[in-house]
Amino acid sequence: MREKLIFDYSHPGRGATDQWPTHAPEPTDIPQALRRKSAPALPEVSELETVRHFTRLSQLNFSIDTHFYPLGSCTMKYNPKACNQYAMLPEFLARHPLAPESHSQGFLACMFELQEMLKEVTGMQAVSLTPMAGAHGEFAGVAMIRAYHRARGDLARNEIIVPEAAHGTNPASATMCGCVVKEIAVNADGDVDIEALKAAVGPNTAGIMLTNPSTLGVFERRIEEVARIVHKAGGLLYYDGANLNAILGKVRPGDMGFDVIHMNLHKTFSTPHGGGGPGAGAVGVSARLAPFLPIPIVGKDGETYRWLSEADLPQSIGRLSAFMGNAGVLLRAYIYMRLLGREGMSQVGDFATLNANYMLARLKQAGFEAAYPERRASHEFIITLKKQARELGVTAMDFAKRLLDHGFHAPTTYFPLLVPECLLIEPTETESKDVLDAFIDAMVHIQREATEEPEHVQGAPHTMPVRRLDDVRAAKQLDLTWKPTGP
Amino acid sequence: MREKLIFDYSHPGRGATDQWPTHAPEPTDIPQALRRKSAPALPEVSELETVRHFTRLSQLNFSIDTHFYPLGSCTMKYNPKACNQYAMLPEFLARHPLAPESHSQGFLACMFELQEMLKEVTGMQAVSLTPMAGAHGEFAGVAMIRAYHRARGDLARNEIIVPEAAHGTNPASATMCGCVVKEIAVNADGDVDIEALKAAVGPNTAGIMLTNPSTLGVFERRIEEVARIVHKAGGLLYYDGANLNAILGKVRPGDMGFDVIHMNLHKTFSTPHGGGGPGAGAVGVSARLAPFLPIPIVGKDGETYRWLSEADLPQSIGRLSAFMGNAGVLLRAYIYMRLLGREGMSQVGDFATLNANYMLARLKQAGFEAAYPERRASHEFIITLKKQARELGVTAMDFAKRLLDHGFHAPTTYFPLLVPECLLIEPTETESKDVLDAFIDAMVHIQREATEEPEHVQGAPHTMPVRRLDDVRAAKQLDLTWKPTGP
Amino acid sequence: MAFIPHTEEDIAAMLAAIGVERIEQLFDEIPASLRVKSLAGVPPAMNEMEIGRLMSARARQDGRPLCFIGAGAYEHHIPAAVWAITTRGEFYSAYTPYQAEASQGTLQLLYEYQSMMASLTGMPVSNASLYDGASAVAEASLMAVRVNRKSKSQRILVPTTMHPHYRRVAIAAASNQGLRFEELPYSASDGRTIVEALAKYDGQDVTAIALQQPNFFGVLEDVDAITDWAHARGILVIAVVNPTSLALLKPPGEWGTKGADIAVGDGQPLGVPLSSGGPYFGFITTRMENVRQMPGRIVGRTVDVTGKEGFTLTLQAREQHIRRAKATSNICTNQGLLVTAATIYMSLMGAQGLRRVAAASHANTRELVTALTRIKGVRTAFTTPCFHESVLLLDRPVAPVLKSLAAQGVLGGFNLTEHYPELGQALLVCATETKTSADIETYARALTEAMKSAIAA
Amino acid sequence: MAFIPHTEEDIAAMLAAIGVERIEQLFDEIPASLRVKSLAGVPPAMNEMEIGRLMSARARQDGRPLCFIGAGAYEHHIPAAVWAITTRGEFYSAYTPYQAEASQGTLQLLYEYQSMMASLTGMPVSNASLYDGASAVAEASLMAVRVNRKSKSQRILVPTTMHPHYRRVAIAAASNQGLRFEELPYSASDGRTIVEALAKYDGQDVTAIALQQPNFFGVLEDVDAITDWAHARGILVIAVVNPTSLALLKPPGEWGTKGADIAVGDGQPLGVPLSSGGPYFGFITTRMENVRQMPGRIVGRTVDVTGKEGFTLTLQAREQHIRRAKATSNICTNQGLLVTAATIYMSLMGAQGLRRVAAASHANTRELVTALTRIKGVRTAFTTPCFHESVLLLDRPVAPVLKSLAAQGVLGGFNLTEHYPELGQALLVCATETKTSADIETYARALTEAMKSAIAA
Ligand SMILES: Cc1ncc(COP(=O)(O)O)c(C=O)c1O
Ligand SMILES: Cc1ncc(COP(=O)(O)O)c(C=O)c1O
Repeated sequence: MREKLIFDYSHPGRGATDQWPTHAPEPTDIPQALRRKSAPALPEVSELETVRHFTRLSQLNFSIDTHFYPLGSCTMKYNPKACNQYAMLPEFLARHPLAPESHSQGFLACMFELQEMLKEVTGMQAVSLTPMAGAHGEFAGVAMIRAYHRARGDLARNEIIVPEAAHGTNPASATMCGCVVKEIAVNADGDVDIEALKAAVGPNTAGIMLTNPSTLGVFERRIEEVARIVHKAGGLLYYDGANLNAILGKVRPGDMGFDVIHMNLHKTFSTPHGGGGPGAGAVGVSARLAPFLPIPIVGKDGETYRWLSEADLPQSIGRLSAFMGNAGVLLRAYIYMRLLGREGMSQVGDFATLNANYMLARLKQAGFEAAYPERRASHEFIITLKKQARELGVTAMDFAKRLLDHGFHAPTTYFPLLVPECLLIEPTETESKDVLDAFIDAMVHIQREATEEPEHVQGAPHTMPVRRLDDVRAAKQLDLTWKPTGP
Repeated sequence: MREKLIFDYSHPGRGATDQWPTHAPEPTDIPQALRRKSAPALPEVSELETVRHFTRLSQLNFSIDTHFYPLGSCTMKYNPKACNQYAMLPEFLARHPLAPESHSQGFLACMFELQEMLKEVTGMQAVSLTPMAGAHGEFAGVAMIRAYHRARGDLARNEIIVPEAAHGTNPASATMCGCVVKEIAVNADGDVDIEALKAAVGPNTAGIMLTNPSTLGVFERRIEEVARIVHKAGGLLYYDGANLNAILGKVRPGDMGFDVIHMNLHKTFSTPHGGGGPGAGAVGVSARLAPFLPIPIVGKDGETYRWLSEADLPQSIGRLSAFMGNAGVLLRAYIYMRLLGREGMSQVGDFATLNANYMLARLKQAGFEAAYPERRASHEFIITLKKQARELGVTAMDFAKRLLDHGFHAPTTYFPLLVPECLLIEPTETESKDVLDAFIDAMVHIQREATEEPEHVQGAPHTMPVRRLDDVRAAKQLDLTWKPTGP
Repeated sequence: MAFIPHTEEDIAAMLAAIGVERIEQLFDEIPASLRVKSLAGVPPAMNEMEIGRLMSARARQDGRPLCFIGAGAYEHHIPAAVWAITTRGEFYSAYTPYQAEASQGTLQLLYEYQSMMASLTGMPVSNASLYDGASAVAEASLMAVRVNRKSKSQRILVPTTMHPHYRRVAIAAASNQGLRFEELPYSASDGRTIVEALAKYDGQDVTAIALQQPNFFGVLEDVDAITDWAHARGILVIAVVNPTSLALLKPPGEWGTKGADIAVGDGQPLGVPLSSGGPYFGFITTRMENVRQMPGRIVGRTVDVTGKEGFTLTLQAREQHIRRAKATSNICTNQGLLVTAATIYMSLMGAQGLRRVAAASHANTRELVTALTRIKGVRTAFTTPCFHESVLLLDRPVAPVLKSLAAQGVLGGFNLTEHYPELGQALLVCATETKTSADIETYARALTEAMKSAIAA
Repeated sequence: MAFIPHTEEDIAAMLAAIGVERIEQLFDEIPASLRVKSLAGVPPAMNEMEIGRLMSARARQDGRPLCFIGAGAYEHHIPAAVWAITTRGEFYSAYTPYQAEASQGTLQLLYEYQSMMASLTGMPVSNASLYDGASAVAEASLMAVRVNRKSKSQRILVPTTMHPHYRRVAIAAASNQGLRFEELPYSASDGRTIVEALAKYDGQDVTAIALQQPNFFGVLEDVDAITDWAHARGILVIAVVNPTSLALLKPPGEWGTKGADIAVGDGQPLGVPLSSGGPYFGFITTRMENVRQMPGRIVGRTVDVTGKEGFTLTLQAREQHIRRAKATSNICTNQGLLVTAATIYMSLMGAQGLRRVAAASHANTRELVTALTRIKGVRTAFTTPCFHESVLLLDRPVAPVLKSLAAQGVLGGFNLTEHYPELGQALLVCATETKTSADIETYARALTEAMKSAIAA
């Protein structure tokens, strides 16, 4: 199965003319000097060619709807079709972001209630929905931390502490906020090294960014102590909500002592990942950070919902998007949360955790090495294949690629960086035991193959639309756009 | 790629609970004697399992959206996405068939205008939209012919003449109407044998059913003479509209002398084929048959649309469906016709015909044998592989299966029955020259392969989810339903 | 050119390959006198944006009234997943799976459908669909004539309590072949077919009896007694059933001692939107020994040349494309896409979910009847057990009451006075699981209003 | 349990394999004191049917007013094919194509997108998306600082005529890193940035200038002059553009003698619904020599081990997951699905279709302006050439006029008085190709009404 480029279908003069406005008079009032001289090289294709091309392309993807997708840290759970259907009602799609409140009460009611529900499940005091992804929420969070210190005249605090296991966006976001990043170690059991933390905090500490459960797939047990240390040093605690799914309904970041958090609604609240996005990275804060939240926020005056903006929140860190962020994603998260309701929330944590611990137990029994064998898994866990790499020359990457041949998307590979040859496996609560068993069988099968026929694993995948791709060449001989060949 | 049965995913107690009514009290007022004792064996699966299973199943299909599908006589043209989107507006989906006219004017306006447009493009005087497929329309048509003769006291007329090339539904529909079928021969050039026709008509002749262009892919040139002969004998002419695409905007059945016709809206007017249906087989009639049309029909009183029923059409052959037939299909056809408009109609005939004649010319040049080499192709044409079958042992079926490996759905095979080893090829107007060329290349390639490596063609397909299936076993060892194995 | 991809260059090259100069020449076999002069009656083309606006306006015009009409078409909740998958191009734009190897998706789905439908009706085999429930009754009647070789009469007994449209469709579709449909009377006091009235047919040649459960009034017939009566006399039993009800009610395969012989019905309640009456689909199931007399497509499981399991159309020798004038039916294109939706729907519902739909709909209709009969001048027609639909009697004409309700945005039910004048001012109402107590309250308030404005009979 | 497939049996077997008795035990590492007591603030679960009703009611509540607001979000016709394909599960429910071999669909699509976007902006390379147009301006500013190594000032000049929200987002996003944004004045008589005012910066260290074309007023800036002015002084040029306009207007790559250095904008007009402001997507393109300073994902074409062509994420060493604190940006999840829609949209439109959209929108806005300025008390603010958006001046307060229009079902435009008080009672209006002459008439009638009821200033 191959599919040529859309440009290869193109013929001068062809087009999906039905989609074009019939009446399109020349804009004679626009001076020639400001006009385009030659047309852009967009394809000239029929509607059928377009539909067929992109339908065929879609079939080249693995996705939740077609495959088990245990991509650690990404929470690839089922995206209910209802969320899409009802977020795409014609009126919602047509609503202009700057429509007056008279024509927005239905939409704003959803957003207000979403804010309220997110506050409740996280234990935070106020929420802004505007960040457009996790990293965007991190930016907002660190910016609020900075604004908080600044507002108190505490100008020196520009250091953000980050455990070495942290996701790359954490340090990158801190940098985006003009902070200096201090990485600290984690212990052999996966918890933050308390001594290292103590050594790291000081008068310049703006805050610490933590994921809990961490990206190592374990719960940070001494979180209360961490909070005490950081708070005592005058810093604030930032919670990276990427792993909220693990603890939904079990424990709340607000109760752990976090001052500011982001949630990845595209993970925990099951909005689609869309081949890379969009996400939504709503932020929640404790009372003392509430004045700094990014705008707009939805407020309620009596029975009327309205936008809160600069005038209402003069200390806000400001706007993060042209309008209010990824509204359509927020609608999907709202629908999902209402579908789950109070009861459903804690079942998410229960079963995400059950699935991960089951897989971990079974894989350990099958001889795989857990990175943290003494620990409970959270909603995900790490297997290290360093022995296989050393003894058989079969790496985590090889396992990952071979899993594709078995009809499973690979777990996250080589992250977190501190565990060698690792697979970070996150099954999510929406997968059945049958699927987990089949995945474990595939791992066992590949393990046997790695012993008996290592080249076959190293040469994987064998059944995908392409064999293993040359990444080095991709980066060296840059080919980033198709270019029309001369006439 | 294999996908297990949905029942293989089932586990007692599993279910897409979100879809179930929350409040479902026991119906204590229904006596036990009338109740079901044991639950039906429907699968017990989660929503994700359901979505994944059926999404994966879908990928095992060829379809217009993914493949060239030149299935002769079926007009597999592009089904515009707009037709689906706008026919599925929430209000249209929710409209009850028995809703009062006060809440139906929008829908009825579409239906009325559809009737008017169909009259115009066919040259008929009145139309009923109610038949649910071509064969259903044939039934309605023959029933009207019978009703007409009966109404005139002409009770002996119960013979329907059908050329041997006719589609199977023609004789079958005549039988359903209690008629006797008389098949007549066609000439070597594909036209009806006029002498045979003359011999066949008589005082028992109810009518003749003709497809024009015929299923042989040629236009019946002496249609006026045929009409004269049949009419003179007191019979009526029925037009099978399956091939209307060929002549849309070029010539109209009403002008050729037909008294009653059906149209396959799922062919000519591009409503989806849906893996077997639904279709819509609207019927059109000349003035003298109008009183017999099946009900309901949409009428217009001043500015108000309303249903015409028994009271308005006391001679009607009656109702053919519980309500008004495949309304949602009719909406799609309506949208399609409005998109094409007056100009678009005759372009359909032009380019469907151009595509067929181009393929025929190229295939002839490549050495393939046309069934009617001296004739123009209509929108489709026939290649006979009797030479390949005789000399190489490679049959039309083998070619068909090998085409699948090349990424093309096979043309219609072994129909019409009178041409040995035939492929009936209908490209439709929505396919580009590039696609036709690629198909022709594949045919040439298979022809070469048939000479050099016949087993490879005979063993095709090689790249489908299954290899060639055992039809004989399917019919002998009937396995028509999955059965739960004991507990 | 809408949907036509040809460039000028393409056209020139194609014409050259054919050896003509203009497309026009390709039509030179058509007598010139017949050529179309104009299609003035077809309006000029609209582009997609324009048709989108038009259709949206037309849809808005019809609005979203609160609907309590049943009468053979039921508003049930349809999971979003059903049509999201059903409209995938691979299902939507494929055709009948003639090329089995390239159609395994549709074929396997149909096999799964047949299995579900067989189990739901309690019969061993199912076909892959018929047009709709009404035409399925006609097909079943014709099939009964083929199956019941001992009977020569072609007489089919049909209770007056069967959907009046179904009865008319059966007559329109099957009387041309000589079938005669005779009506069985019902009791105006309990809404059921009078079992005792059957005695009249004792000793006569009757081919089959078609029995709807629940009947058109929602009332439950004594299917066991009638089935046993029929079988004792060599009369075949055709069950006409609502698939939702089968999650709760005795399936046709268990009617009486031996079970019905053929079961048919409309599949609309299984995930198919009301959509002005179609496309729906008809289902038909039967005993294994009758399978060769079934109309329509049938899918079977088989193996490929390597022994791998696969699915294919089977028993095609019954069908029109092989048997032509002698086929079991003329049906060719069926209602495949709706079967796709129904199969997904039944998977999501399972037996338990479907039972809850049935129970909830039934409970809501009871709640509705209770609420409405509190209104002066409104009472129930029958107290017989029923399923999810009920007949009310008004003390004033139904038609103006319905009109007044519609003006208030409530579609109050199906007016029975045309088809069943003997019942008086009777109204058939239905509240499926989609209706809330608030909706029922809305109806009750509107009816109170409507009764006021209408003049007592 | 919503979306959780576990049966009792599954749970028991799984707990046994783990060696615990209850799921609860799996949380035994969490300090007991921290455990959640209740989530009373979250309402009880709704089933899908119930949420469907709720959302339909909420949607109806907001209605479908006739919308003449632009201001950075434009209502264009979206072909039905766009979202029918975009929402296919394989696109919708996949993630970032980390496993290239199992993500060729998304990857090839992104490569095609990059190619189209590069060509549309007249630049050699594009990334795979940013969050939105506003944040893209911030990213471009940060990128400019990295690219323009000679400049140490981190000063970015931004015309007041740039979208006020874009300016605020840039400040919020980039000022923490020390960037300073300085506003360039515009002429209140022609709505354009005053080129002469740039002289003030001659000889100063300026990193970049960001220039929006058309500007927030719809007015066309003298991009050639400003670009050349900037380049002559070592100042980078960031073009902020509307992609629809580029079918008609000079692309950033051709601004001035050397072309802009970075082009950004919001992709919303390319097949993305208004949807209350998002999800949209930001685009960014640049010169090849700057590619290693670009933020976000980039897809490249390469070959597999057998030499077969394929696509993969490339230049990842720029990104946060490799470079962490030193990455070009913190962006990880981007707006992939919207890029999917835009790529399909651009394929259907082609250059010619997109040009027609631009021309039709422009013509409709002109028609609108003509119709509205016929009303007493309404005149145009500027006569400068503009593109598809225009500023009107009223002789009475805008706010109550808009309110009265809204009450008549017309969203009359964006009120400029808050952001541009110096213009007086100014209103920004837009009529895209989706508006008909009848719509414009409706607006004109409504405005006539609204002007009557509002008090003159
Ligand atoms: C632990 C962690 N933190 C932060 C992020 C960043 O979130 P996003 O991709 O939504 O920007 C991710 C997601 O990939 C993550 O896994
Ligand atoms: C020539 C011809 N006539 C009649 C029919 C029957 O139409 P339908 O399948 O819609 O019943 C067909 C379609 O297959 C056909 O090709």
